[in-house]
Amino acid sequence: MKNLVIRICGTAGEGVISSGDIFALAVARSEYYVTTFRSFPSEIRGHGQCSFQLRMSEEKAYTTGLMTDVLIGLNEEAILSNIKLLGSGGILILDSDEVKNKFEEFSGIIKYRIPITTIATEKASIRAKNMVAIGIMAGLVPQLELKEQLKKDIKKRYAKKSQEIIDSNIKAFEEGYKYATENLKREDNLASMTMEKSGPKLIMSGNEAIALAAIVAGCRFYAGYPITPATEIMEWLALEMPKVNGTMLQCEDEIAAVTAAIGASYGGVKSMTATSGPGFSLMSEALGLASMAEIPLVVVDVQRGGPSTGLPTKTEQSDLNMAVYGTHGEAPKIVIAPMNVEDCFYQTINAFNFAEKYQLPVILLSDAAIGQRKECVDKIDLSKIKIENRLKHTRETDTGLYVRYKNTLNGISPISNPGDKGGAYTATGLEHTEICQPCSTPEVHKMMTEKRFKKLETATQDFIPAKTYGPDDAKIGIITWGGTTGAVLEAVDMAREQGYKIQALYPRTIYPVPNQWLNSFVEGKEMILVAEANYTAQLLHNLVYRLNKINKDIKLFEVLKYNGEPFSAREVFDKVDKVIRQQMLKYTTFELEKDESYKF
Amino acid sequence: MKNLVIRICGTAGEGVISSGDIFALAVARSEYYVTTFRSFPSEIRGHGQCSFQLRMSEEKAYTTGLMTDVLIGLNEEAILSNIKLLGSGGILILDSDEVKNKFEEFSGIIKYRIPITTIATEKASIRAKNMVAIGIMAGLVPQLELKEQLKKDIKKRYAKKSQEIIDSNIKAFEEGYKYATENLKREDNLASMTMEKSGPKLIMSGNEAIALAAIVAGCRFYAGYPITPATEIMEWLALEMPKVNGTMLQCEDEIAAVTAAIGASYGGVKSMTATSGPGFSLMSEALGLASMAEIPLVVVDVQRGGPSTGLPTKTEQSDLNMAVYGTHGEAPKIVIAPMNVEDCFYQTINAFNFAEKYQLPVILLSDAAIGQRKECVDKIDLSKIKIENRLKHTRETDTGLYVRYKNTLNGISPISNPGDKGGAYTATGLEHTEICQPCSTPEVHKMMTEKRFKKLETATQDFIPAKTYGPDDAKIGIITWGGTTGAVLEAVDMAREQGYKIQALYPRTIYPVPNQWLNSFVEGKEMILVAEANYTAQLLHNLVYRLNKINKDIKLFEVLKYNGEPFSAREVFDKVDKVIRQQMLKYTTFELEKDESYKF
Amino acid sequence: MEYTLKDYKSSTKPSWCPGCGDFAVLAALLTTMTDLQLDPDDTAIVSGIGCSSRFPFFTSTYGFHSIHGRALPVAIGLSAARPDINVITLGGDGDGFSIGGNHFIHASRKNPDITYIVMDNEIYALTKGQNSPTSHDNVITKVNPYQAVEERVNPIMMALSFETSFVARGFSGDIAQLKSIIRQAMDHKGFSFVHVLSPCVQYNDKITFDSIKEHIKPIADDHDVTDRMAGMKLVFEPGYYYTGVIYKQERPTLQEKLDEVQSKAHPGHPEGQQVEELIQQFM
Amino acid sequence: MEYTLKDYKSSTKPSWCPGCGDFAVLAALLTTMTDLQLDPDDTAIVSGIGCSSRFPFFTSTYGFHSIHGRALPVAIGLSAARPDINVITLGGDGDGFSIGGNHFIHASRKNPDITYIVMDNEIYALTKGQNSPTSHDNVITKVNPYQAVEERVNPIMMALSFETSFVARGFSGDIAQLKSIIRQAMDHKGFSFVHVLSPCVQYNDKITFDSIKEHIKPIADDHDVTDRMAGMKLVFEPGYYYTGVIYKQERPTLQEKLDEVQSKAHPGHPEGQQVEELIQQFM
Ligand SMILES: Cc1ncc(C[n+]2csc(CCOP(=O)(O)OP(=O)(O)O)c2C)c(N)n1
Ligand SMILES: Cc1ncc(C[n+]2csc(CCOP(=O)(O)OP(=O)(O)O)c2C)c(N)n1
Ligand code: SF4
Ligand code: SF4
Ligand SMILES: [Mg+2]
Ligand SMILES: [Mg+2]
Repeated sequence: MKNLVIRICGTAGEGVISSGDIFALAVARSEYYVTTFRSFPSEIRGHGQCSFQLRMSEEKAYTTGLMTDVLIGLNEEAILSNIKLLGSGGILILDSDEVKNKFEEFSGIIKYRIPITTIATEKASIRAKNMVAIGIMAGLVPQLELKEQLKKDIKKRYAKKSQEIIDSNIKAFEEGYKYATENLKREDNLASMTMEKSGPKLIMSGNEAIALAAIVAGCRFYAGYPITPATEIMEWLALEMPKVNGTMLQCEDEIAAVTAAIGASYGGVKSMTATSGPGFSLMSEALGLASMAEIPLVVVDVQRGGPSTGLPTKTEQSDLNMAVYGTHGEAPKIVIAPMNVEDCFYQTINAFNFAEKYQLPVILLSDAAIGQRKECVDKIDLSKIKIENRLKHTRETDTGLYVRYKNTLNGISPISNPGDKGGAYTATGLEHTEICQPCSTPEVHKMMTEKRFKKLETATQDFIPAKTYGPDDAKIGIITWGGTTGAVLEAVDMAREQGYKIQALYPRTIYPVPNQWLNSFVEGKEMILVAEANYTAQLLHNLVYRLNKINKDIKLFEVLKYNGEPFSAREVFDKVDKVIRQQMLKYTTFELEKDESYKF
Repeated sequence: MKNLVIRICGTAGEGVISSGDIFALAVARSEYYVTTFRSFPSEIRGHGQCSFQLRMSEEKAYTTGLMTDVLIGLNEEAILSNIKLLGSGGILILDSDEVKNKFEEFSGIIKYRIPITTIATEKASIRAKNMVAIGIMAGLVPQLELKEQLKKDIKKRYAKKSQEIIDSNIKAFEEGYKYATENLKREDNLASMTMEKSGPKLIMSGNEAIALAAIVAGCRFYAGYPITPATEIMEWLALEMPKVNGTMLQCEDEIAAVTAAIGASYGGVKSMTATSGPGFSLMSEALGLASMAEIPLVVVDVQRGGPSTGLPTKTEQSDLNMAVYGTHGEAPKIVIAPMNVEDCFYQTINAFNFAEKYQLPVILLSDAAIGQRKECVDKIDLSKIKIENRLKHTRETDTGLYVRYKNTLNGISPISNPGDKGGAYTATGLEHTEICQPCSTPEVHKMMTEKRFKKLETATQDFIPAKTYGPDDAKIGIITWGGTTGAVLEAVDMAREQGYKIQALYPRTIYPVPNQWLNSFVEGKEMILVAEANYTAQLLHNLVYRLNKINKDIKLFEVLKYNGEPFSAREVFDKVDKVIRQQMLKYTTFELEKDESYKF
Repeated sequence: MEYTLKDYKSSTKPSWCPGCGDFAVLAALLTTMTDLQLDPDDTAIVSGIGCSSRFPFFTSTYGFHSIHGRALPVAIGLSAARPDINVITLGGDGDGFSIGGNHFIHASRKNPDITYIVMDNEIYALTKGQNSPTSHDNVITKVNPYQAVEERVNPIMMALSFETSFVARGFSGDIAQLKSIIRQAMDHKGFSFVHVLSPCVQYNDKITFDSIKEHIKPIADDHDVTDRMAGMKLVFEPGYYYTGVIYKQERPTLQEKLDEVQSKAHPGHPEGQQVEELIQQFM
Repeated sequence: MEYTLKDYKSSTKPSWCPGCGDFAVLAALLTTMTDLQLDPDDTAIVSGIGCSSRFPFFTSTYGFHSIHGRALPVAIGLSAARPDINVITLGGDGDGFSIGGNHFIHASRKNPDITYIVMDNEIYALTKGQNSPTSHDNVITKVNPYQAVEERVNPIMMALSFETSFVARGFSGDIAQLKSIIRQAMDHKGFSFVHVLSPCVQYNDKITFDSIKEHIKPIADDHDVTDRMAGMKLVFEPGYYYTGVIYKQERPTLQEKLDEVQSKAHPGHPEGQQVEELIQQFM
């Protein structure tokens, strides 16, 4: 797959993130695939260093890539902390006005020293350094024809600013472009690189994908409270929900937000709220209410580093346990984790479908990295999207009564909405009989507990089966979820290049996980690794019993990262490689490096 | 063990519970062991039926017994729903004024028809029927010499009422006593029953035991919000805490309660809050703060039937997952579950010791049944109770600085309290460096996550090892926790009588469970059952991986009850028996009933 | 077809203690609904947790017995999503002024078109008698066995300071007035708050029908209900509880504002936009 | 030894944006602490989450940067358990009036001897600019792109209705007055609330130093600070923000009440009872 990875870095005030954003948009609109990653400090307003990486490619890529082909650095500190990401033959572009260091110790890379600050100040304004930078980026690969689209996107971005600012930015961009095309003595790989366009596509962030999908799924009520890194969902819906006659309500806190969503859903309107860790914890009691009163509800948790206030701008997959178990008593829920931006869209649709069909809360576990990064999404065909709605209420044929919590075979009871004639009932978080009377007898509590869990059992038949990636006859398996999936899939590819046969399993519904997904995957495997971005191996601990049960001899390993950064494919591969080697050492006495026998 | 089980039942307004309470107190004060169980409807004010069972015995008993020896019923409905608990030779005492049914179909029991209502109305007042009843109870066993103590306790109970009411109650009691001793033609087992006194002891409920232990452990700050069935902890402390110059603060909700407790503990004062499910869910976010900022804290959850508002007056062990996992991010905590009233006392002491020593939240999982029932507790020797305090802050020898979150070998850092000179620091729920600066770098987050979990590792060495009950060479093991423990231990005894060799393991610290406890228990076992009062087998799911890891061939079974009632020993035994028989069927072809081979 | 009182009653007999003040509120609300001829199927009663919050089980309308303190946000969500439904919210003093206090502030800001009735018995009754934010100093319970340590809140004064758009007080000892107040509250367009003094005969003997009678005063006819300051003056007067409508303000409701937002969001599309159009921006 | 300003400053440079209003509050508080010669080790500053709540990191006293909206209960717990510590609480308008609003009501009822400073920039700044309960209608943010749908809260009026025992308003454009107000607040025995108009230069251009200046009016000298109704009148006056001390009431603090409770609990034992004695009741 042809692809080009570019990283731009500098201090937070230098517009690094917005230049990356604009560039990514233009790449997508020029019909290449693009995926991005941004990293910035969690300070109030950045004094710190940020970076933005984007990968453009002919085919859809899972991650922003292992190494970067081009690194544009606006100051020395930024370059120093990123330069090791440049592969051999990579291109370093630096602002020669700001950076005196020649980076002699880094060989095998091409360095272009460009007076970015001078160009910006002389031709436009000191604030337009980032525009010069993207001009240079576009000018490195004029054959990819990004220039005109970039100009359009710059204009769009600053549409609300004065004409002067727009002109100045365009000028800076043009000058950067000109400088790159005219002044650089090109001896690098990019000079002649070509890339096929792959047709029109969408570009959006994970948070936007969730918000858009909610509307597509029929959600017409959203209540929320701002919190990093989930706020964009609320912001997007504030603008767009009213366009489709839906409601977005800002609440005083997350408890009000989730209970308002429950109230709206009780009213028959598909409802959602989104938050991150601290807000999710606050919703704990209300989630139990939705589960007990059987009210459909979608709750998005865009995970960030925890616990407590933790690391608001960093990513982590550490809320899985909370999502599954974070309510007192036994309150069935479904937990779904999208693997990337496009998946955010489709899994949100699933979340609503499950919530409506099974009348329970569905938790969508996204994360800061997916939520914030922009990625391409293939054109969405609305006609192909299946939307489920809650079971309409009916009366008993014999008695003519409506039995709201009827204990049916599959656990799903007919549900009425206020306004439905003859459907009046009182929803309650108390244990209740089938006809909604508070009741605490042993028989009723037992029956209703079983009924509520029966729905989960029924639901598993509806889940999109976990997918596999890699050869079926692999002896090494790797299971992963959510935001780590992309890195794992690329690591499987890397492993193949190294001669390892590895197969990955990546469920999107992560609770409950039906047995059959595990059965067929575990069969034939000798060891299974579970990769996730947390400390306590949460998914592994949720599956471990069953993995063992299927194959008592299976060897299980954790592949964990818990420093607030997402996994890269290289890191997954390195950990996998290490585990395999260690395992092999048990069976071999000779030097592994020199022996190929460990490659299945 | 000599013992006598009495059950009294009637409607909620008839004073059934208070008569049982008074009787139990008098039994304990007469130096017999006693344990009790009360069951009442969760209606606002009872129209429903209640019952109160008490068991007096020579030695400490684990439960209120399998069957009842005496059943006193004030109305027919109550008798009908309890009569099956009378063993053969059991005594039924009924109010002949109210109950016309002769219960002919129940044979093998002795029936005394006594005009309780008439006695009460004629000699005292209609409201004193319950006093007549306890008079009769005492009069059945005059040789046990309960009479004088009962009179004292009745006087005490009504001390705040008018002299008239006190006199009337005493009169009713005396009349009941007289009736039983003078008018009954006794041909029953009790007539000649004797019981050894076992010396002075205490009697209290689980909630009282926790409250008392908190004060013994050094707790001098409590903040709370009323909730059934935990309110008595707050009520007891409201009265008693100020006596030892401590503070009990009523808050506006559970979030305020737990954060106030965190504030007080930050201030260096040992602090606690207590609640039940819904309130516990609300505390979720704050628990993460205590874990992240490393503030010692004890949170009591007196579990009730869930989820949501659930079954406020019923019992369940369904908050274990919530206690362990119910916070976003990865927030180390310790979870302890007392097995009975006496254990409530000692485990609360442990909870404070762990919280202080390891600077983290400790969750004490009691339940409605333990919390509400009164039981004997052996005299408490304060001099034998070890109290731990938090590690004092110190300065670094080299730099003279105080490093609040120093990453020490065991994870425990020195902690200062406001007022400590040179100890000033800023506690925070943000990820932070060792010297409390907000920090979100990968290195720091990784290091501090590991540091916080290191404390858990260290703590496990401090735990009182899980105890076993039953023969070491048993092939069948049963693991249990909290309120189910008593029933399991009695079931082990029953099993022995039936010829089964079963060994029970009952940890009190239920998270984390150190490996060594499991290792030695699993060794030599062929099957392990895990008994708990919930639907999803929460403890089993937390241990299952390790049980399997220790012995891949081990057979694991759930023994569950989830109808809001506590397990009886009989139920545990029956389930165990069934599992064993089913298992055996796999290996035998002949009729099990007739074969003894399944008895290990 | 005309609805009669019994169309609003559920078959469940109220589980309240005989003599509980809440019966009067139930009676008044049932009559008001009958008077207004509300379709029971178009009406939803939302409550929190407490004796008073058991209310929805005793009517035949839609009901939501939610969780402690959260009746208001549940009701607001319902009402914002379903402006066609008549939403009534109710609960107790603990539910509304202790755990739920903040929602009262923010409901007032939002001004949803719902009526909120608080049955104030100055006690936590369902949990068997602990002092509440409205308990007087002389209410000594097991959680404050020595004395009270906190001041009472003044719900009416708070409501006035939150600019709640309709503020009234009733007494369950005076059903006729209560009906009239509830009627006016339900007629009001916006968030109407009715504070009902409603004794608990079981757990608070300090506030009884008799003791309340001594302290209430109906608001004089010449009181200007549109003057918030005049309302404040009434509550500042010591020793009395004024009953009747204290304050009333006409201002856009939450639903109206949300309608405005919708029409601003799709000026060219009276019916709203198609989902397809929203996708355009990502191209 | 005498403490100087620098004894209260931490070595951490404030991470606020240049020009942020909160610098003035920091300066005023540091000076006040110096003037009062508080021992930094006997002083604790408790905050919630927000730009303003970062405050404790910038002082050298004990500090507790807690969770969003919960500064008050944390501070009350601390202060009740450790009445010997000077407890100061602070945070933003979102922290204090949105998620934390209920604690403000109940802190006022409890009247703990702590000072509570809210830096009101009429915006959620840390989360990059969403409207807050105090935002004016003209604050259009990404969460209300079309218009505001809610009324603003009036923190001073709320405090007066909660009977907060000290109520004042300051402005970070007037450090001298702010110092004097904070000094009076800290001298006050009881719960003192200081509402500071403190612009955010990054996310709210509707409330700036200049725009605020136009609307503030220092309270006249003859204002009777003990007259709550007079305070109400000030806030009812439209168009202006009065600055200075609005209301002040002497009443027993929470700590005093808790002391009373303790002495009632062990009348015969001036030192309190022994734990052994408590056990007696179970025999
Ligand atoms: C989160 C939570 N905390 C506590 C409770 C326990 N609880 C139930 S009702 C109630 C107070 C009821 O008082 P009020 O609202 O005045 O109603 P009343 O019973 O007096 O009508 C409490 C504290 C609960 N159900 N949920
Ligand atoms: C439970 C929870 N919800 C949401 C957030 C996100 N959050 C952090 S600060 C903040 C608002 C800050 O506004 P304000 O209190 O006015 O402080 P400012 O930044 O304006 O000084 C929010 C919503 C959080 N940290 N915790
Ligand atoms: S306990 Fe009090 S509030 Fe509850 S039903 Fe009885 S009288 Fe009414
Ligand atoms: S964003 Fe606003 S409130 Fe925050 S530091 Fe900057 S100016 Fe101050
Ligand atoms: Mg009440
Ligand atoms: Mg603010």
